[in-house]
Amino acid sequence: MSTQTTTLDAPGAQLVQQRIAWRTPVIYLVVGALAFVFFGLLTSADEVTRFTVSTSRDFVTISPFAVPSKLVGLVLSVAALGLAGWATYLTRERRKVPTWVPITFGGLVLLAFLVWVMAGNGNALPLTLLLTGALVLSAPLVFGALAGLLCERSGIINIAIEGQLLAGAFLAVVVASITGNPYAGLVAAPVAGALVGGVLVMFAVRYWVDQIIVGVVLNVLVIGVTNYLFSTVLTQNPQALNNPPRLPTLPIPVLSQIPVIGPVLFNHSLVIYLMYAAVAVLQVMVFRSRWGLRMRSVGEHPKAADTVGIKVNLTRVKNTVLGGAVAGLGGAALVAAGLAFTKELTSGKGYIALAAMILGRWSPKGALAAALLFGFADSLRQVLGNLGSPVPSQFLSMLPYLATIFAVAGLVGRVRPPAAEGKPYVK
Amino acid sequence: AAAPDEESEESPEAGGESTGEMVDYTACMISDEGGWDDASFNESGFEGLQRAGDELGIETKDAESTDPGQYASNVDAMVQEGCDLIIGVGFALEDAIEAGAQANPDINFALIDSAFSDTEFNPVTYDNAKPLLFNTQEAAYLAGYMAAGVSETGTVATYGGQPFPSVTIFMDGFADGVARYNEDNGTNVQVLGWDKEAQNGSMIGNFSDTEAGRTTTEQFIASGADVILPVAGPVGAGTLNAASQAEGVKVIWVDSDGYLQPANEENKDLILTSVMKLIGNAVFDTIENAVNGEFDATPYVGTLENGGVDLAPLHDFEGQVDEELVAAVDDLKQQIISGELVVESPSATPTE
Amino acid sequence: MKLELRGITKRFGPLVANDHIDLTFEQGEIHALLGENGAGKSTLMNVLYGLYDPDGGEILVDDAPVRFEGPGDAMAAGIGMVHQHFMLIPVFTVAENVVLGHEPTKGGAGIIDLAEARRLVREISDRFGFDVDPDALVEDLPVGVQQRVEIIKALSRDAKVLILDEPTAVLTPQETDELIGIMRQLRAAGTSIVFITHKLREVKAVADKITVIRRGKVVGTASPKDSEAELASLMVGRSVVLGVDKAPARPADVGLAVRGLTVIDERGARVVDDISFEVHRGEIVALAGVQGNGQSELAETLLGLMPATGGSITLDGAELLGRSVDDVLRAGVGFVPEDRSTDGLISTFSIAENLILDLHDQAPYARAGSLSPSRVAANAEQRVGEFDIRLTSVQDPISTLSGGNQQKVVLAREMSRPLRLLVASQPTRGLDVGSIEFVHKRIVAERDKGTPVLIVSTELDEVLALADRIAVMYRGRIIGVVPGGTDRDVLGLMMAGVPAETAHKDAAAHHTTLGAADLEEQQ
Amino acid sequence: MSSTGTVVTPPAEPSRAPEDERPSYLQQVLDSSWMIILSAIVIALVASSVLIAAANAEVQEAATYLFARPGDFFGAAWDAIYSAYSALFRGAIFDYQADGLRRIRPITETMLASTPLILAGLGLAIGFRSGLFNIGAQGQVLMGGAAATWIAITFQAPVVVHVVLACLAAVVVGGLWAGIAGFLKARTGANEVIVTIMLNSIAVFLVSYLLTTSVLAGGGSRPISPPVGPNAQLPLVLGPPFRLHWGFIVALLAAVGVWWLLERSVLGFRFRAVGANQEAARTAGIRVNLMFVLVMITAGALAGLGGATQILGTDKTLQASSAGSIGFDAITVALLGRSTPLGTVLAALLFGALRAGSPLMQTSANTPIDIVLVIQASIVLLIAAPPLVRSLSLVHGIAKWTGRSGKEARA
Ligand SMILES: Nc1ncnc2c1ncn2[C@@H]1O[C@H](COP(=O)(O)OP(=O)(O)OP(=O)(O)O)[C@@H](O)[C@H]1O
Ligand SMILES: Nc1ncnc2c1ncn2[C@@H]1O[C@H](COP(=O)(O)OP(=O)(O)OP(=O)(O)O)[C@@H](O)[C@H]1O
Ligand SMILES: [Mg+2]
Ligand SMILES: [Mg+2]
Repeated sequence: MSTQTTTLDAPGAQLVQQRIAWRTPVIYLVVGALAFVFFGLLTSADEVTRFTVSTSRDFVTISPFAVPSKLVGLVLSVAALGLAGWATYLTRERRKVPTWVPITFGGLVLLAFLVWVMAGNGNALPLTLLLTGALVLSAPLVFGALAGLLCERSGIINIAIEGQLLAGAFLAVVVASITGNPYAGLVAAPVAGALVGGVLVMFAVRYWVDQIIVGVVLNVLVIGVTNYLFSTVLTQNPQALNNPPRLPTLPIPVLSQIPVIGPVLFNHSLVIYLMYAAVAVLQVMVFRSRWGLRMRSVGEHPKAADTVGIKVNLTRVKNTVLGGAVAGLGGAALVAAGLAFTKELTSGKGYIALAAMILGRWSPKGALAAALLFGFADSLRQVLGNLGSPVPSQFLSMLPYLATIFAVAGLVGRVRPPAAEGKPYVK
Repeated sequence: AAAPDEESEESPEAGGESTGEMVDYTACMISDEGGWDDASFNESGFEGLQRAGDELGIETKDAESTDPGQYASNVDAMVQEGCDLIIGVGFALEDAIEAGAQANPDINFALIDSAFSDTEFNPVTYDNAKPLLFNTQEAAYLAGYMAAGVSETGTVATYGGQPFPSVTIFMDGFADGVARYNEDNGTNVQVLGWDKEAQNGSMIGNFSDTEAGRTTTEQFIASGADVILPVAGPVGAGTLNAASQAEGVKVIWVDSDGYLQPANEENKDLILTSVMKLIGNAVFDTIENAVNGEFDATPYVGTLENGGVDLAPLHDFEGQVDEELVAAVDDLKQQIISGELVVESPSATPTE
Repeated sequence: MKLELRGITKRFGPLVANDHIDLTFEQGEIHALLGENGAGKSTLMNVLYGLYDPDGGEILVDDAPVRFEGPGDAMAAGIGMVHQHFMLIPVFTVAENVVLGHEPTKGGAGIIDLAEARRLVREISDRFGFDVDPDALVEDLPVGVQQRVEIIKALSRDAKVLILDEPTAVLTPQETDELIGIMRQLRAAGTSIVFITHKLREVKAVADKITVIRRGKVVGTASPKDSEAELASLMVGRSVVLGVDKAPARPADVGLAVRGLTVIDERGARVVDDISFEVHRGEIVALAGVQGNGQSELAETLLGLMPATGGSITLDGAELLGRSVDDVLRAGVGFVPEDRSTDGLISTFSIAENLILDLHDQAPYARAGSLSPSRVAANAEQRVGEFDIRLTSVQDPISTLSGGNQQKVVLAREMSRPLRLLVASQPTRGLDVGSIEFVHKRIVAERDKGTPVLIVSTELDEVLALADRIAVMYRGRIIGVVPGGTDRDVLGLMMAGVPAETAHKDAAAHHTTLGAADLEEQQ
Repeated sequence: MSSTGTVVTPPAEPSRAPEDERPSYLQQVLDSSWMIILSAIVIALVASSVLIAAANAEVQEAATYLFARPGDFFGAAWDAIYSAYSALFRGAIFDYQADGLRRIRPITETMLASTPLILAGLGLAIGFRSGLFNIGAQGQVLMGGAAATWIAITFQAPVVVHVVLACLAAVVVGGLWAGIAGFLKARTGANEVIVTIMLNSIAVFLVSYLLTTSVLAGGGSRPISPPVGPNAQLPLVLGPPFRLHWGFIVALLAAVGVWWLLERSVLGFRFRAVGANQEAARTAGIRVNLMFVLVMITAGALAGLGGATQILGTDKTLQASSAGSIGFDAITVALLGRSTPLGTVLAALLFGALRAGSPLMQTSANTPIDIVLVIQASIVLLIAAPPLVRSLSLVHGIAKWTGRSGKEARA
């Protein structure tokens, strides 16, 4: 610390070398070795793995191809092991391991896994669709996690994400059906989410009700209300009330024509682009803007914020309502393909979003990464279930949840929530 | 153990044409966790109950269950409310209905999709409890044959909500139907999403996540499937949605005729046919018999023969499907009805 | 700006913390508030700053009544406050903390202009000779530096009235000296300052006017020229002996022996670097040093909270290193942590529970895994009487106690059982003179019972009052061991890293304000 | 989110005491907590009656000619509301329409429904008091229920022994399942909220899978276990027609045990210390990481036992969905009970009553089950918000009015 007293000169001499953090390289090495044995050595030599990379709708079509499973498995896992070795070397030399290393390593191991699991399968693995599926499935989770972090960063625990997603999806469907305009639904969804957020924060701030109670109860309330409206109103006239048009796909010129990346990232409806924008904007605003600074101060130490004239409760109200609105958008994303409303169609996604928020350490880009991890595992489980795998479907269904536990225990570790979350501010 | 004969003599007369006039009879129904709007067997059963209420002039009561803990209390509430006939929907209600039947010998019971058995899984019967069963696999077999014949890509697909017997019975019949087509025509049409041998395949994991149904279907389509059978209640809407975005992909609906459902109006032209399981009719018939004092506890088994299960009309695909194929399907139907061909599924309830 | 309080009353349940207080703060004047722990000083200031709503009375700014709905209003009226408990956000940087609430922005989107914020921090630091890194995270800073951040924060808003609630409790003599300089500078510029402290020496050095509060009431005013003893007795309501009457130590055999101790923290810094010293039975050794020179780590390692990388710590010949905290406590070590609120107390627990925090599994409080609430309460009543802890009920949460009384709870707990070693960090931080007198007597009594005592303190008054020997720590090493009663300025220089002999020479040349005052008093 | 564990008890009222210092007698009565709860329930029922009326077919019909014959509308509304709430009362407390012993059966049904909620709620309460936010009761209940079922259907043992063994298995498996989250938190710092949410889903899939194998399905082909034999069932407390079984007594004993653990035991002192301030707990010689594991194991054991009572006492068979919403309701139950054992028991009884009353509300009053959910939610929200209830209640209005007039009189 260069901030001792004025009489001290800057220290530094006694700063010995950083203790080496062996955990990460060890994980790389173990995973790499396992990949080498299972995805390489133990694969039978005369099997092939088939891939399709593009769909007929793509600009550049690449025809399906097959690769020898064992050889490719070996090559990929050896490459991964190499990277792991290099990362170990860098760690020992106390040099920083560049960010692309874990990403590439993960990619290699994953590919090796796919080659292994599809070895000998008569069907080809639709690679592009696997990734598109991951993105689309994670979109509601991303919005949900962003909503959660907006609330929690200001000190309000938002367990009601599930209810906000559901309310958003409901209103989006109804409004889009009545107006016949999918964009009207996209505008309406945040209103529903914000309303739920408003109730949450009213009870939390005005009546000091435990925020978790309010959240859990609001979920029940929204389920009850939407179920009721669905049964009594929507089913009476599904044509007019529960028949939303599809949000049109808007391919981004040029970008959408890049092979693989184009269809995966740049050939979506507006709601996915809104997701990109929301993550990018919030990442900047939460950490760099006046609004973000004040929001975080209120979530960390409300009394300190109060002593510099920040209106603690007002800040919480505003952010929770905004968060609710963002979650509402997530509901819209869930039905963006023009899906009709069905009872409890969020099926627990709000809770997964909550986990993604924590896994992402209450930061927008972290939330994106965590949601993508879950979405990818979910997409992969679908693909494997569809194409036939020896693993019982129940175990495939566990995949996303196991992957999340692995991520939080193995890669992320201790996370620190906003210090004042869940505590009502009473002077 | 059939219903005692004396009962019919004692019961009051309730004529066939009873529209409007009130009859002193209460028929009651309890859903499983799906609830009445499950776009599946609860909904079909409930329609039967409502029809009975309208047409027979009887009183009806219903209770939805949200979890297994409520089955017994719902049966009890029905008994308290003076129901004459209590119908449970789904195998999950077996124990609750069974206990109710034992405790209330003067009330009639019925159970959809399951027979009664004891702890050792030996079938048991009760004089006042009637199982309503369906050989769904028979109709699904025809659908599989039809799907294989219609497929241009040589790949068809199916997925379920959860691996329940009432779900996989569709998938078993479907897979066998496709295999039969391959056998008859020397083709190699593939079924994605279900392996009958291993009893394992593609499952959404619930009956509510339409979006997952949509993405699953997209993946099937990407893998070349062009006829898809979703067996997951409302999740099927996701399949219709995905099919509407692809060229030449057809959907086979389940439970009721999907072409006629208002919710499917937009995409009904994609519905090739439906594997119908006419629970509503079975429920209505059971209630009607009971009202007329003709309740009997012998299991009702819906088959192609008695129309309890069936393949829906082709509607818009009429004339588009190869006539030979239609003829072959009709022929198979006759074979099944005659007993010449037996379609098996481990999920079918054995009835002697 | 002139600020006037009229009839301010504030109650907490049955307790009247401020009882019809009338006070006037004139422009350009340093007004000291004195009062024992729990007298109601902080409460009064919180009312003035808009944090508490008074139950009665009014505030006048330049003779016009005002009503503060919250601190925002108070700030707008030109009042700034440095709180007794820091109002800093630990995960923010210094610059972020300083500009919070009045952030400079650039562009339309409200993005904070960090360059401007840093410039602001630097400008104020330079003006007052602070050395604070605007980009350091506050939680990584030693408490002394955090205090400066608080002051910078208050100054950055150009307050016309500045309230300083015990700002010097965590400062070194040099730092205190600087602060006094700053206060004078501000006074010259027309700022009024309300200065709360327990250190009479400081009051005498800087205050223009002194008001004494006792049990929520103003009991009188005093002049800076009055002697410390006069001030003290006015404050406490009885005469106080300043400075401890202690017999010379009669050291027996070695109790605590630390040999070659080295500690490396998580960041890889060698925070304790090959340290060796001994504390004899019946002797008080003080570890003096500027905060952040490894004393806290040394104390934590003694208790088993931090692992050591090398060396040994023996107590009466038995090794302590490698044993669990529980074991060390059971071996008879009494431990007063330097930060009572995070390490010493559980704020939501009752006072009675806090009084047995590290004894909860021992007889007579626990038998066969079961606690006896009546014995816990009886113990509490006894300690409360013994240590004169001011409270309403021992079953109240400890968070309702004033800062000083909380500290007494920790001391009462640690000193109330048979000890074989007492390690106390900043034992009298925040205590009033009366309480300090009492605590010091207790510590000396502990020594006289034959217990080795290790005092870790940045407070030279305390070191001088208690220590039989003084070890000065600098950057993880002991730079020298000098006898108790060594000149204040010499110690100050040693704490800045100057070896003992050089320090003796230098000290004669430049005296600090307080050091000079000391010498004056001695003459 | 560990910081959320310490349940914030809202302070009595903001300290903006009005000028008149002594609250009127009416206000004092109103401030007593049972009055608050009573008012909360009344207000929630009044609020929900709007929905009940709106959901009723006759009311909807009468509404179409509301202006022509408003009497019809209000009559129908009154009938709908009256029949719904009388059904709730008859289903949950006392059935005045039944004969003989059956009249008091509803209250025993309420106790029955509250049994797993008490046990799971107690487990969660321990977690909350120890600073751990365990969302995993759902999975722990299911795993406990599955373990009990496995013992019950796989082994033979004499009366008493069999059911005790089955319950023990539930305690162990529930404890271990929750212990995973505690262990991962202690070892790697993994946030328990994430891990327990994930473990909930994993438990459902694991049990679904086991229900397709002979482990839990016996020899059946359906994903449902065979009924547990008489030896393994929890015995009835009162005998037929009452379904109330010994699980309820066990739950009450567990509540006493948890009270002792939290308030009177050394271990509980450590749990609470860790929950309130980890640093201070560590300095006081408490092994914080060990406490995390122990807290989770205790919580899981209680939730697992709750699952066992549900299967061995109430349901008799196991399905993947047997946990219903017990685990999630238990979160509300524990928090509503302020994480104290007595509060948890009372809150669980409230939930049990709403649950026990819902079948009759559906069958007798035609109230849709979804409305029952809404009623539940509003009652809970209002009970949790005393200030809101105070400001809404009629008595408050009167108190304010009399207070004011009294002051005027004094002036
Ligand atoms: N929030 C509170 N609730 C209840 N009592 C309180 C609260 N805050 C302070 N008190 C009580 O009010 C009295 C005055 O406390 P205050 O903090 O003003 O004392 P102080 O003069 O600043 O003491 P110290 O020198 O120890 O800081 C004490 O008895 C304290 O216990
Ligand atoms: N990141 C760092 N780089 C260089 N030196 C460091 C760093 N962190 C700590 N040090 C040094 O390690 C020693 C101990 O630091 P630390 O701030 O932990 O002290 P401390 O005694 O615990 O202070 P406090 O009383 O604030 O807790 C100091 O000498 C400090 O200069
Ligand atoms: Mg104070
Ligand atoms: Mg430190």
